[in-house]
Amino acid sequence: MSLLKVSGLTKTFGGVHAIEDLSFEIKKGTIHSVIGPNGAGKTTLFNLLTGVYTPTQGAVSFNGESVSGKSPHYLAKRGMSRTFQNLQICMNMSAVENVMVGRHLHMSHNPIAAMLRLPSITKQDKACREKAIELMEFVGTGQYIKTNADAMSYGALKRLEIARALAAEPEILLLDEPAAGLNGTETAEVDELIQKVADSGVTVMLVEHDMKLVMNISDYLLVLDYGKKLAEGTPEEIRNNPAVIAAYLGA
Amino acid sequence: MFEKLNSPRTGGLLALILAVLILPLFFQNTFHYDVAIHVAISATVAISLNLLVGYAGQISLGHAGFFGVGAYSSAILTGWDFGWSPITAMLVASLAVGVLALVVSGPILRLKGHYLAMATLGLGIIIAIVITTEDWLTGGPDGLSVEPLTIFGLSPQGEAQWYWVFCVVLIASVWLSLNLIDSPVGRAMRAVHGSEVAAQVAGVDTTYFKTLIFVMSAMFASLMGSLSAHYSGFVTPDIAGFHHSIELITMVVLGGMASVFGAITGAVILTLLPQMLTGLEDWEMVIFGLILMLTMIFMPKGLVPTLLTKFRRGEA
Amino acid sequence: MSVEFLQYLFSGVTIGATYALVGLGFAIIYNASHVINFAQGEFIMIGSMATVSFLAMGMPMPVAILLAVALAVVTGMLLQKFAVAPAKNADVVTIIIITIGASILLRGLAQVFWGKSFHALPAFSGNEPINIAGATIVPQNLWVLGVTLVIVAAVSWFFTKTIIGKAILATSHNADAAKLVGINTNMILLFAFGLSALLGAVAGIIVAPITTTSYEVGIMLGLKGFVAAVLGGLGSGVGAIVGGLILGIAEAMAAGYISSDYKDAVPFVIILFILFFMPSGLFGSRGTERV
Amino acid sequence: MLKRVAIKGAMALAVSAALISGVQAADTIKIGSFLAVTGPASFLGDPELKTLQMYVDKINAEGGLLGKQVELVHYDTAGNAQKARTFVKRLIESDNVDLIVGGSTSGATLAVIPLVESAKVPFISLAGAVAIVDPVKKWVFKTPHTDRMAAEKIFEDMKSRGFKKVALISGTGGFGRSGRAQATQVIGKYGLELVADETYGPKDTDMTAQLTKIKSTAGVDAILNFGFGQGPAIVTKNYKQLGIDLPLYQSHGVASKKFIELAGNASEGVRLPAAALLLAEQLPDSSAQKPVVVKYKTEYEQKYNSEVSTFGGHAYDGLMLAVNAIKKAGSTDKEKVRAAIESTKNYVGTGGVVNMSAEDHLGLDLSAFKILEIRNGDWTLVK
Repeated sequence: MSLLKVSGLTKTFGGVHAIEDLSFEIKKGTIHSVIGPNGAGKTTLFNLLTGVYTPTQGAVSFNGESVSGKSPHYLAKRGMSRTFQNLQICMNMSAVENVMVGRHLHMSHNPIAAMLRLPSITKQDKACREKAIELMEFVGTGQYIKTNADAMSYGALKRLEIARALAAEPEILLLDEPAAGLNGTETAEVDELIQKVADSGVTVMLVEHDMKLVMNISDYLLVLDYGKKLAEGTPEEIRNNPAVIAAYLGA
Repeated sequence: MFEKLNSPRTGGLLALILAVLILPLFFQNTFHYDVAIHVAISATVAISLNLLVGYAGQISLGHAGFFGVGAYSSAILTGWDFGWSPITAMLVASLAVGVLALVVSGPILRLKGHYLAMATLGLGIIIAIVITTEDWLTGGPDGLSVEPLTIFGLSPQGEAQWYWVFCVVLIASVWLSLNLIDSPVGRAMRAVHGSEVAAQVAGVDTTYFKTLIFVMSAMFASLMGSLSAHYSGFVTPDIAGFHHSIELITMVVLGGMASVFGAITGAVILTLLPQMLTGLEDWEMVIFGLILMLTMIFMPKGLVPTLLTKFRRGEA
Repeated sequence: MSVEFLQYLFSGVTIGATYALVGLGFAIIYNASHVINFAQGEFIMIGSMATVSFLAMGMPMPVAILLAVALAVVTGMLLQKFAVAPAKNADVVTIIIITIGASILLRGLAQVFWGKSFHALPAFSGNEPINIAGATIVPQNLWVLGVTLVIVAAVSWFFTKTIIGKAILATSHNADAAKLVGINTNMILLFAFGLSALLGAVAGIIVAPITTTSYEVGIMLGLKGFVAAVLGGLGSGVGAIVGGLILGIAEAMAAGYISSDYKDAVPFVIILFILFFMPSGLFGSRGTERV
Repeated sequence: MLKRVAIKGAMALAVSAALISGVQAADTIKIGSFLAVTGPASFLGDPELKTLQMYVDKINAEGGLLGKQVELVHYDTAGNAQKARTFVKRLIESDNVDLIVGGSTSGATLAVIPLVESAKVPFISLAGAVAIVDPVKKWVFKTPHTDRMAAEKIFEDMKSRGFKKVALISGTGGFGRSGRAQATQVIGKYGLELVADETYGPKDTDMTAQLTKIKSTAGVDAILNFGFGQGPAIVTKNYKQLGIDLPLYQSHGVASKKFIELAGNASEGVRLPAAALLLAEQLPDSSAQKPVVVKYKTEYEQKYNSEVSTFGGHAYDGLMLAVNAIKKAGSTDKEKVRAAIESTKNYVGTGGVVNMSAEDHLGLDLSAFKILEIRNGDWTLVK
């Protein structure tokens, strides 16, 4: 069954169509990649799916619930998590605290209890910290646990974002160019990491330029061009799709 | 053990308590107590303002307005027209300020950066103008005298007793703030500052948390306004004015944003400095402005965070 | 149109023109560096107080005015070079506090060297009231309007037609890109502060014969100028000018038709109201945040 | 780590506390003062401080008081009443002053009254509001004429000119607010009617709107402006600009040459109540005040090379009342000095002839005020 269903999705900025009449589905437990040339609307699509932007037209349903126009934190509550192409790390916090923010939905938000530091809070907080550390080790940033976020390298921050997104225990994880700006070794590590995440049962949606990485790990691909769907299918099908070849070679 | 002493919650709090206990040994007269009390009042307000500005990243240039509403509400409600008990008046005032903050927070907290600065500044100035103008209620520019404070039949007499009252309040607020910052609520708040969109996709209802901290910090300012009104026995519109707002935010920024002890340091400096500069007569403003500028130019993160980083680097 | 209305309008437009010039100063600096300069009001003070003091030294009026404007421009550039530039990566609030410190410093210096009393500049061309359809103005009102018009025209010509003006605009859009195409962005910032100081000083000088001046005159005018700039949408020159005029007229109308008690609150009520419904002011850009 | 910082902070605090406690001076008579030397009311505080400094120096040069030197301890309140409270505490507790002469604005004075009352320190205020001495407070005195007296004097003059309807415009600062309240209270006594009531902010730069409203109010016979600072000068200019031909009265808040300078020829014909000091040489030789005011005026203007104002005069009177009282008491015993001030009789000062009593801590009557008119850029006595 499909976890995420998009139909007729359209977003315009001042008359320009960034996404135009886009429909597709994502099945549970798959790795689904979105590819396309620069400006094809991939990040815009992510922003629409996660509620950062409001669609001009069309519908998004998640687990059978219509969620178009809902706020990001509502979608997060429903089990949607993401990373960003341009890092969105809280530089005013330590690395582990960034990941702990990711567990926000699983924590108590009573300010009075927090101010009084009631035992229930400290207990929960301790568990949260342990979980965050575990996740940092999982994504391979174990050595940065006490480091401030602003003292970490770009590659480490990319992985820290994934840890933060995983901390929410999402049903679907949207990764926006997780390998951008990384060198070969780092890319391979991220490749492995995504595979690990998918194996743990999380549906992954991926925007990526690195074709090798994409073809390697994706179950399905969606090809965008100028905000429209150009092609859709398994890596094998896409590789042989004449329209895709034309667009990529022609460009 | 040493690890714990190094943390702000244990070590910092202990040091603060120690300082509060030792300081009176140096006090020679009630004026010294008075200065210390002013430091404590400002520090407490600055800490709550720092939660909003330093931790949650929302500028407020109108916080003295809330302080003023608290002070004036207490003055008016405990006055002969109403004759309420100070504690009731204080709580009601703080609730009213909370409601006011809640009402305006909707539209105000959608704003960012300089627009937010402008809106809060405007709000503070409007409050000050209302207080100055409605003299049938507030005594106008000449101010209003305030009944003494009585809580459960007890009433602090003289500066020395008030000193302990305000120090207890200060220490309590330091403890509560440190707890809050290091909690899921506090992290959500700081995430709003670090990256609003990241916080949102992590499931943080940023509007709720911004509103929460804005309302809390306004209510806190109001409570301190009430207390300080009872202490000084007199309120004038100056306490709600633009200059007081600027003074409060300066304490936060000078001492160090996102640092509880920074707010205290800022309050100490901004309260003592004018007292120390009095001998300079006409040059007072020049020196004050210069100190403010130089500190911020060379330590843009504020005194405490900058010095801490220096020390840590030295240790490492 | 009743005589009263016309009178309120004249009064509002005159004071509004001052707010507009100060607001334009805010907008220019904001455009070039995304800094709100809380010391903007002090340029007004320096312009008018320096003119007063140069006149007292026996200089003729035009010389005194020129020197006063030059002094303000130099002050503005020094402020940029030694206070704002070193802190360019600091937090918004930190820079606000730096400029507040600068304004206290400048006010303090003015107080030490020029004293604390109020002064009036002589009117540029007499005080004989002029009657227009029953309402009266003094010739200085016309000076204020005329000079404001000329300056606004000159500034808009400057930004659209001259290389430096275009460079400032380019820097404001994207400082890194501007650097890449060879624009000396440091010079541009310096220039923006100088220009904005010039506007403030001129505003201060042309209204001083009407409003009197003292070392403290910058505080309120500076604040109102800030309101004007935000009302127009920060960074929009046209916005700042329209904003200033709206504020001035609204103040005068409020004093005339509603209550003079709350006249000073009017600009702030307007700005809150506008921001509640248009979070980026009247002419501000409403782009979607990029993530 | 943080602890170390905090301890350093505490030490710094302690050191500064020691610093501000001040060095306990040798055997001097200490006169404390807190004035608005900067800020919007600096035109009050500035001449007041200059006067105090000049005459304290003079007293010391002439051998001091009771054989001791006089020390003036002064703090600038910048017109902020909250600051005034802290400084008065400092004067009383830390500097141990024998008596206080100060408080430029009514707000600052009213705010510190509870402090001086409970500390039992004689305090001579230099501020205008009638509320300072009405009701009488045991330790508080004042030298300037009250705003109520100013209003009464003005209305007396209006009545004598046969006016009926008065338009009031006032500043929203402490002085204007208080003046407006007093004017509204006493106007009935003179059979006059208030037909317009406008206000302007202390930093306003244009009052044409308010004056236009007054201009279009029917039947106004005269306009009264209660305010100080640059406000009244702008009111006067705007009044001229609008071509209003009604008589304009200002309060005693403009009683300095600065007003004429700021308002220029618009001030011609403006009337105001003021102390004899402004007339000085113009006073008839029969006036008891003439030698006092001429002497003060000459000395002040020689030393500071700027025009004398009644505000400096209030400080002169305050200091002299204090000095006389200490002489009379023969000590600085606070109760004795207080009693001596209260028993002041026939002190001829710049503000008038002062006769204090237990019921009257001001000691001036309406005769202390003269109605002046500005003619040819100078004060002239209205006959």
